[in-house]
Amino acid sequence: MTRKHASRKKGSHTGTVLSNVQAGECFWKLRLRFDGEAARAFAGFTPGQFIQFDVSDLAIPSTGSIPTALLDGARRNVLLRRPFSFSDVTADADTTTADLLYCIVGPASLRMTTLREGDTAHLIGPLGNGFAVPEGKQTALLVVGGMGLPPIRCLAKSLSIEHPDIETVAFIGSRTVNALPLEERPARFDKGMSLSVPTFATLGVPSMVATDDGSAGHQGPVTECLSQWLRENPDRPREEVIVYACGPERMLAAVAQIANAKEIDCQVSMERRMACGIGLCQSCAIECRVVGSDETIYKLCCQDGPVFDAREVVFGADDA
Amino acid sequence: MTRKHASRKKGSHTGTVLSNVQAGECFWKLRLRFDGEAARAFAGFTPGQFIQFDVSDLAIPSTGSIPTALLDGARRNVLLRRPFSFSDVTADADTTTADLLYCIVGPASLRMTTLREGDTAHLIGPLGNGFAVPEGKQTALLVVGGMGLPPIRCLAKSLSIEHPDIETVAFIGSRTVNALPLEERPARFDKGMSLSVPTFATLGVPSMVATDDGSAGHQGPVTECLSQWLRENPDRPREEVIVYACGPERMLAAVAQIANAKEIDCQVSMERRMACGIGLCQSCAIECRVVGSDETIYKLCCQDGPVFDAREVVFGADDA
Amino acid sequence: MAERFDMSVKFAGLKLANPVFTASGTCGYADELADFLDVDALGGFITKSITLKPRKGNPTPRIVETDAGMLNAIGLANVGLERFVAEKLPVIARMKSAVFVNVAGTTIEEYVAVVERLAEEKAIAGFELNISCPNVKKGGISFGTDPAQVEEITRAVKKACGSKVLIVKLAPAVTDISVTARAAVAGGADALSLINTFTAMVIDIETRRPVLANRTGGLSGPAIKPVAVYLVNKVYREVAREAGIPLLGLGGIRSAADAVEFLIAGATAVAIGTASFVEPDCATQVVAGLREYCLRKKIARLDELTGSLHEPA
Amino acid sequence: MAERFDMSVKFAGLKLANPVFTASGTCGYADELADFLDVDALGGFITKSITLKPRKGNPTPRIVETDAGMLNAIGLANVGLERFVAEKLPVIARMKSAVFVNVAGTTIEEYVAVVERLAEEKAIAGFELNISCPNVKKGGISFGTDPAQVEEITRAVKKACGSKVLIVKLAPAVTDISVTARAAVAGGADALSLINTFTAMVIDIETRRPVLANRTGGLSGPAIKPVAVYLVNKVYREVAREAGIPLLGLGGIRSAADAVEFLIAGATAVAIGTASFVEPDCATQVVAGLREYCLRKKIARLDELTGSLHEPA
Ligand SMILES: Cc1cc2nc3c(=O)[nH]c(=O)nc-3n(C[C@H](O)[C@H](O)[C@H](O)COP(=O)(O)OP(=O)(O)OC[C@H]3O[C@@H](n4cnc5c(N)ncnc54)[C@H](O)[C@@H]3O)c2cc1C
Ligand SMILES: Cc1cc2nc3c(=O)[nH]c(=O)nc-3n(C[C@H](O)[C@H](O)[C@H](O)COP(=O)(O)OP(=O)(O)OC[C@H]3O[C@@H](n4cnc5c(N)ncnc54)[C@H](O)[C@@H]3O)c2cc1C
Ligand SMILES: Cc1cc2nc3c(=O)[nH]c(=O)nc-3n(C[C@H](O)[C@H](O)[C@H](O)COP(=O)(O)O)c2cc1C
Ligand SMILES: Cc1cc2nc3c(=O)[nH]c(=O)nc-3n(C[C@H](O)[C@H](O)[C@H](O)COP(=O)(O)O)c2cc1C
Ligand code: FES
Ligand code: FES
Repeated sequence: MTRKHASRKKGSHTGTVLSNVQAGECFWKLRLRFDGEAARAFAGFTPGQFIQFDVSDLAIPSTGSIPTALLDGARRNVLLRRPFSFSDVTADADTTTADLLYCIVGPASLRMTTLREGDTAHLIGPLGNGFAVPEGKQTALLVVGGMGLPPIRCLAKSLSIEHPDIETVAFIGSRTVNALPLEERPARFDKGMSLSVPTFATLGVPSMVATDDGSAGHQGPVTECLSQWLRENPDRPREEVIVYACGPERMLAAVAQIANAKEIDCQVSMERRMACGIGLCQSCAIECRVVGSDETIYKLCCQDGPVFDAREVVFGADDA
Repeated sequence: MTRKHASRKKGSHTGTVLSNVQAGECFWKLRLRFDGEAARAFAGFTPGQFIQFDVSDLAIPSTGSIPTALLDGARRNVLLRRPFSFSDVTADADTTTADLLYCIVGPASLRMTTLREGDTAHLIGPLGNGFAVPEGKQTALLVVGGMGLPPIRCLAKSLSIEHPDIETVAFIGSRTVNALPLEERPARFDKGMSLSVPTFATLGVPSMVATDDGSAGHQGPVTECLSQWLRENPDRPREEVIVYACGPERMLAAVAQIANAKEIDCQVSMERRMACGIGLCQSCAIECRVVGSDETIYKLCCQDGPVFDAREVVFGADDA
Repeated sequence: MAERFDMSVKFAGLKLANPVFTASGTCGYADELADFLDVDALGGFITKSITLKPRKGNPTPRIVETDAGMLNAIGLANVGLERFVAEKLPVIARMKSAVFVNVAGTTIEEYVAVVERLAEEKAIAGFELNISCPNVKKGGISFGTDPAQVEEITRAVKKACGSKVLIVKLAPAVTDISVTARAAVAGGADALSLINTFTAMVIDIETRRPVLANRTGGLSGPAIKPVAVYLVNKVYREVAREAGIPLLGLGGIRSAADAVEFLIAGATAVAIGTASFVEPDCATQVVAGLREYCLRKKIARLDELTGSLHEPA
Repeated sequence: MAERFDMSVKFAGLKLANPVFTASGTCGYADELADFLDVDALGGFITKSITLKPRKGNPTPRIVETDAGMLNAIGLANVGLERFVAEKLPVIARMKSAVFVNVAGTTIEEYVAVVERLAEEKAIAGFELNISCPNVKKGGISFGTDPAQVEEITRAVKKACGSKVLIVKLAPAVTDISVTARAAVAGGADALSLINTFTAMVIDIETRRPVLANRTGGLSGPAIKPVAVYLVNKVYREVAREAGIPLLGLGGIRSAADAVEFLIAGATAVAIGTASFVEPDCATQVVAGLREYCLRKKIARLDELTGSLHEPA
């Protein structure tokens, strides 16, 4: 049923840093250019796929620019690559440009801030299975939790280009408004569905914001907005609707519950700590239901995912 | 007898990178500026003293700029600080400027090449005991082996300023001419003692070069030049002459033998792998003779040295 | 580097194209690395641990990074013997490198059952006995630390494995690894591999919980390399050289230089584990680097290196 | 951070200003760190190992760096008991932190002789028994791995040390560290410190020689931290908690976060070793960081942390 159109061949590639700037209170934006074979590899990047970034050779920024909370952990040596999504991929004739939005949470992301224009980025990708658009969908509901935004932004763009017929709306949730990786922050956030969030509005996608602390939009979990929208739009045939979600596992679980209860298709992008990202180490297990059985099995987030059908995932197994 | 005029108080300091350039085939030159307390601390820097440089937070340069021989070791994480001398220290009213000449031999020195103007350098110093100028000396013979040049260059400058009365000449040895950290390479090297090497000539110090492969100056060990000079200058009262040497331990041993045989004072700057540089770890042991005994004891290169009286050192104990 | 150089080594009677393996649990079952390297260019390939019944493995988080290392507590997740034979063996049969099936279990009978089933399979060159996995609750680690049990299980498995090569993988965290090495040799091991991981723990100081769902995990990666080199040299000098048993050295190898250290210490072959996660083609890079080292140092045959450690000056 | 917070801890009957020590062999005899930190601001200070007779130690190279760690083979270089008493004790007498003399030797009699001589010295709070140094040829490591010997030497020294606190330092490279821990407790240890270094080796592939003149050395630094945390937790759960014996945790600590991990795992106090080489004021930085952690997490007293590890979610 689902048509997962991922690039199949994984590869080790280099990109050139075009820019790397702090783009908001909580996040940075890294823009990469790929040439030659890498450009071709990433031209086929599907929203929801990811890359494994090797940042072990980067410098630690000077103490003054390290958030206090990270000071103690900042000096840890980085050994493993780190998984990241792209929030935007643009393929031209010979080059492909990709944007990576990242939050500073530990030694790897901290080191990434030292990348400068012209530097070389070492990454493996495209990896995993991205979001798929099953036949017959008329409405796509995008649900974002905090740093879950990048792949959803990437999907929104792809939908707007490849499926202009599908009505797409976004629900954007976060602890507080500044924890959202929005490059352009609107002067004010509407309470309801509107074109006030430029990240999505420029793609023609209306959105609704929810924050735990009420600092923007609806105060409360983003799932309340999703439920409300479904209540207010009872006429859409359920089989023509699909929910796409990325964010903290707790949010994904709530989204899945809502979708499952209404028998709406739902794809969630999962996260796990990954050692390899390419199916070698089994570190990224996701507990999944087996159809017609009480048993569960572990699938691999990096290989079977990171995008899963919400019905199969047993949420809450990973508390990281 | 010897007047060791080292700054006694060790400290943790930061410097600002003024420049960092490849200055010759085999070496780089890092210029640092110290302000405030650090400026005062390093204003009292004695030639032969050293610093412990923390480069653990620096990036690994891109693969293309790593010498093939170092590729395998280059990714090793750097934990410990590294000892370096200064080749020049200039103290102004409020700031002190210091030059550090370094060879790329492993992960730490490789990382140092990524320092750029404006970066902060973290170092501990001044450490150890530098060269001392005993009363009554009229002639100073400086002997350099390869990367032993920096402290000897620093000493030559200090002698030229503080002891203009002392006749100073330099003997510069090396495997091959390009292994010498000479910033300005003369068009041609004279065979004998001359002012052809700008590094010393600008200080008014004549010099003589010897290379193992004959690529410059005398072909053969630099100690042959030293011996020859002593033969050709038999009239100097031995107690008015002093030899200062820095270079590979084998060379120092040969220099010491020559000086001891002629009962000429000789100070050698020793090297050991150092974990701390400040007398905590005992890693930097130098086997020393005990006056009036067949016994030997271990002194600490970082604390009792790195400059030792050549008579006390038992050479050849460390083959690193 | 167009110079020709014979990279082959003899390992427990097998002629291997080169002395570089991928390590169990870090390269999948068969051709998972194929996008990144030519699996046939490896000297040896060791499957992830296979158990008699399928194992789901531990809950997540299963890994956490540490300084120059990582902990894993995968818990021997694997498809089990039956599916391994049905799905993976056909792929393995097409591989040119010597394939060793790593076998794990909680009782001797389980080990023997797996080995018996596979002993006649042409596709595989031999077995590696995992008696040292720190991440399973029953059995596992205990086999690997008690010399009597090491000998017993080795003997039982050796009987079952027919003409196939039997490698016994040693646990590093024992008082004297030569004792377990001797026990494995007494039990009939054709080769020894060392080292497996060290049990270790990372605590999240915000939640005061272990980061890994399994509490503890096995430490691997560059952090453990100097200990692994020491242990390989110790077993080589005290057991393997005399017994004529080859060693497969591993633990933190990520470059040809690292591999050479293990060979000099006494290994006949080496395996790449954690490093494949960072550079998936690490193993073939190591093969290339070994060739260059031998040419540069004018070493005629790789086995000259094995155990060639000189004493300090 | 002007908030007041009582950092004191009770350690084997002593009241320490805070739970942060400097580790033996990494902070000299007494005030070597004085240029960089206020030695009196440390909770405890452990001297480098003192032996009955002076020891020159091993030839150089005595150290080599590894990934996130270093090997040392100092060989217990020290001035010997006599000069220690004459030259170092007077300095120690002026220090305010609890000073422990680390004692090493090759026979039980040597240990006892050193302890007897110092047992009445007011300047010192107690002793740390180094029965686990991997870098001396005779004695040393063997004491630390054989439980019977651990008990015997502990008992003999305990008898000699009068009212002073006796810490026994455990070797990590044993099959079951709880066995040696129990032996030390049975012998009368007032506290246990762990871990000492792991024996390891680095080979220079150009010369094919070990880099260290002593062939092997002890691995310390961040590389070993996760193993040390695990071992502290193991000894805490299996031995120390029940016996009411405090643990001094060390191995790779370089930040307050690292120190907190050890406390949660079961340590009552922690020691900074290798990290002092990189940041000479690391120990006082850790004291400050611990205070901030406790304030931020609203922890009333440091001993609440000890052994407070929750099980995984
Ligand atoms: C498929 C995928 C796509 C991702 N895309 C993005 C992205 O576009 N932008 C972005 O900022 N981040 C993204 N992440 C998360 C990113 O990988 C981590 O933030 C990064 O690895 C942190 O590395 P660090 O060294 O900075 O911090 P670490 O010290 O490694 O981690 C800091 C904290 O984050 C948690 N953590 C780390 N990695 C993971 C993980 N994989 N899953 C769950 N928790 C984790 C840990 O609990 C840890 O305490 C993605 C993760 C996955 C699996
Ligand atoms: C007092 C003192 C002053 C120094 N001044 C200078 C200087 O002005 N310029 C300069 O280029 N270098 C100087 N050095 C040497 C410098 O410390 C080393 O080159 C540096 O530590 C190498 O670090 P690395 O990580 O790049 O290489 P590593 O991998 O640490 O070392 C590369 C090789 O060099 C050898 N080596 C490393 N450190 C030492 C040491 N301390 N003694 C002997 N052999 C060693 C080892 O055998 C190793 O194989 C000095 C050393 C000392 C002790
Ligand atoms: C994620 C992971 C999974 C592993 N799984 C196994 C396994 O199933 N069986 C086994 O014998 N060893 C297993 N190992 C241990 C490795 O084979 C190897 O002994 C160890 O990691 C040390 O080598 P390294 O430092 O090169 O990784 C595993 C290691 C890792 C990191
Ligand atoms: C250079 C050096 C010298 C040491 N000397 C001693 C010693 O004399 N006695 C002792 O008991 N431990 C000695 N140790 C071990 C340390 O006290 C400590 O147990 C070990 O280094 C682990 O802690 P760390 O990782 O914080 O360094 C030494 C360690 C180093 C690095
Ligand atoms: S991250 Fe290694 S298998 Fe998924
Ligand atoms: S380098 Fe540590 S004592 Fe000299």
